[in-house]
Amino acid sequence: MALKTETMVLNMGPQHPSTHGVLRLELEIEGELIVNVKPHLGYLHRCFEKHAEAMQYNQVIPYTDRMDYLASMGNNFGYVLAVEKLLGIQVPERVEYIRVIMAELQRIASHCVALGTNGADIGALTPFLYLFRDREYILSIIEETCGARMLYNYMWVGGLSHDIHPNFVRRTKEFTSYFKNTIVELDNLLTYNKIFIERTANIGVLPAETAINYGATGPMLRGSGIKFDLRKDDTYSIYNRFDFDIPVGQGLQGTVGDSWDRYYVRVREMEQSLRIIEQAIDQIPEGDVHSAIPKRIKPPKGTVYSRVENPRGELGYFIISDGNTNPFRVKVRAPSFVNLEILGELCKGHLIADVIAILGSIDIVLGEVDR
Amino acid sequence: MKTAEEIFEILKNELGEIILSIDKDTPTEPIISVEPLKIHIVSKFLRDNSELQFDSLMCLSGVDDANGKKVKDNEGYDVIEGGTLSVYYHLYSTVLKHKITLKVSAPREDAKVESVENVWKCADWHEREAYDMIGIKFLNHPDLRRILMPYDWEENSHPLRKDFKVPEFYQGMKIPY
Amino acid sequence: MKEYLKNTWLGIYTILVGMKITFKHLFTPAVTIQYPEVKLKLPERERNRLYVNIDDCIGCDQCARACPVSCITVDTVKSVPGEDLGTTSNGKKKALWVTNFTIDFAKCCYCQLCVFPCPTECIYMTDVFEFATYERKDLVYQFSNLSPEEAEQKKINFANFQAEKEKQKAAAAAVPKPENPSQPSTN
Amino acid sequence: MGLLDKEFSDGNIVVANVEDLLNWARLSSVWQLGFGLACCAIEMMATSASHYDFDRFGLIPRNTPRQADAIIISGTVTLKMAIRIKRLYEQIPDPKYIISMGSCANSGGPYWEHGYHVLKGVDRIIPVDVYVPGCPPRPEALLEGLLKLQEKIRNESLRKKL
Repeated sequence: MALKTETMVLNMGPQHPSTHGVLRLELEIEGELIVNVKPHLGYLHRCFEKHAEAMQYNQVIPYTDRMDYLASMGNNFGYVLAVEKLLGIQVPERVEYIRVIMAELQRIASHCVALGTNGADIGALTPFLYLFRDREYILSIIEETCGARMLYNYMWVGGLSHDIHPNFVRRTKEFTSYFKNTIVELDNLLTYNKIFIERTANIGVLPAETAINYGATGPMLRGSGIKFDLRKDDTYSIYNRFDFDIPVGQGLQGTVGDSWDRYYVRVREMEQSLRIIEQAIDQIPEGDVHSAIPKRIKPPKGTVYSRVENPRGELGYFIISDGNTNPFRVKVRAPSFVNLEILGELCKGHLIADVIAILGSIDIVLGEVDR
Repeated sequence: MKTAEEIFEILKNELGEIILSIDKDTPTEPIISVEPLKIHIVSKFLRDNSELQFDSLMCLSGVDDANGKKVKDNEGYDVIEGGTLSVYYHLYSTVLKHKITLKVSAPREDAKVESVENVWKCADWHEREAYDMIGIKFLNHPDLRRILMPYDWEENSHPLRKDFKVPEFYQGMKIPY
Repeated sequence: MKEYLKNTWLGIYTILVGMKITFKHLFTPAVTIQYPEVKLKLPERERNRLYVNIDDCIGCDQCARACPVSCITVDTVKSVPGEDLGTTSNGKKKALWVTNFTIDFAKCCYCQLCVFPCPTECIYMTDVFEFATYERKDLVYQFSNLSPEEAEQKKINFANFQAEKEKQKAAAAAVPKPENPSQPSTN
Repeated sequence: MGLLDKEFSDGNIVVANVEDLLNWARLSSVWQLGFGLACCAIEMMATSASHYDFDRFGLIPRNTPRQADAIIISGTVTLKMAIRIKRLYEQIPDPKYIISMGSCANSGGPYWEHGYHVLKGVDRIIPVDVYVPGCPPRPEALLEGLLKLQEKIRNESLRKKL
């Protein structure tokens, strides 16, 4: 037992089937146990912040799409809210409702990928296929309205690029009633699958204290049992009008804050998103979505920090304006960037195979980590 | 729940000289300026004081203020001399639900700011990023390396500075279009 | 031991539950689109390859300025009096020869920002997405209907016209005027 | 396949060029190196998932370059990643094919102007066979690019790669 052996360094990524993009991990292992994890980022550093300084305010929006490319609507939402705050614009009711519905649809689509790949990494490929099928459904609804499948450039400062398609309301309603079935299926197929539970329960436990100190947000923080959701706690847009719950990890299959809890929170969050959509879809008021779009965006000097609840957590935009048509500085507080920082802490003492399960449950998008 | 003015009063009473001023003119939140080499004392106070309880650091951003003089260097490129680099700290209390923005400014040529990594763990990567992008050195940071740019990127070349010049080649690959 | 057996049983049971679901899906219609044979009908707002109706283009350069990527290049030459360029379909008078209107689809990010500012609605997104090529230069599309020679000719025409105007101006300036004797025209 | 229908008219003997046969075998099993870079990788995943299913064309993702025939460069190639891509490319046994998917891989895309850390087109480090435009390309567009690649392989000769 007292035999001390040298630790070994194992490289994982950037080309690796289950690193969710181009992340490189340097694993220091002792036998099968992880001693230390050193993430190396920057393999997808696309200079967003530099671009934002060279663009006009409305031209930045297509670039925000490309950060968290699984939740482009959320990214647009955060950015336009920040600029609107700086400009002091009030957007029409109709725009607010459509934005919320779009953001929630996108949240479901994003969680579909997150859950699907989390399962697929561990070895359950079937849910991946089913969830991608349903994601296509959402994408086709959104595509009908704004013309693109993934990177929408849909929300503009003060409004939207297009009004919703005439079919939108009907198809969204169809989708919400259809998707409930999928969640039940997913629960049976993966959530309560014994093998999946064995792989994720009690793995990568994140205590609440650590989570807050590390700045974790989103399902990561809620998985640790803290009821914190910006939609409720620091409410923005019109989220205070809707009735929804914040699912938190309860440790149903293991300890509170393990990988399974984070997975579980995402599943339950999809249900809550459906609830929001169902409430909002019937209330969309009539109106013009272009009426509040300013001709020329030239905010006064000042700074703004605005944050929204993206599928991955708190997405913050810190914008400094020097009174020009271009932003002086845009800093993005990306949720994945902060959440990924905890990986080293979570993996310590686990087996190599668990790194994948933990990484899948953190649900990072490298476009956002590296920007 | 406290407003920024109240927080500023508490800080001023408790810590005195370290807290420089409060800027209320911004359209959104007021910004409290702090001495750069004492920021860790302020942060520890903000986190541990029972009236404030700022337990989470939302965002830490390095900014090139570009308020110095523009001069031509010997190759004819514009470089900025003098002025300051700043770091903004956006804090939030998950218990009391109030926010505050802190700001520190350090001279551009030798920007040194005390690290707050031992107060909020998440500052670790944010500070590395600020070092990488802007070139602010964080004193007492455990592992101040580049984070997004390659480790062998040119010394003293920090992309988000306003006078950053894109190098022609990196490891034999042409960078400009 | 009991725990072990229980776990094994649970493992088998939950897999069977999953199997039941996948079995049920055997009888649902397949969602796969048999792509080259069957093509999905795309919605009318589809954002794919840009198209420029050059007959309607007045060469105002608005799209190029709106483009965040700068993938649109518009070069124009002023027409000389006497040349009739016609009007656009919504009645705007054209005054510029568009000698070069290129869009580099290898750079385009399909964001549609160029479509909205166009005063004559001549640039729009179509649903054509199948234009993969073997060469990158084939992705640079030229929309101007002037051939390079014609464009060159227009440039020369305009230069000639300009020179003519200069000459006239110079001639006018050369005529001595009592109030303002020597003011050479600089443009 | 076009190749076989003609030759079956009389008798059970298939006569074919070695070239055609080889090309046919190659084009019907283009195994790709499964790795994603950025946004386009999600569309690539969507192409491999239920709705588009590129397995129909013999495109199977392999996780190691040594078993692969093709790479789909799906996304922005940064300078840091370019070195790895070059290394992966060199590990693929010949013949190898590259599909450059999306604007970023084609020419740096939206990042060509100010992207100090973006390689402006993957063809600066490795030879590209097919450029698929789009940002990101629709799954159908990727499939079309794949069909174009198959077309290219079909016309290949043993002596030199077209």
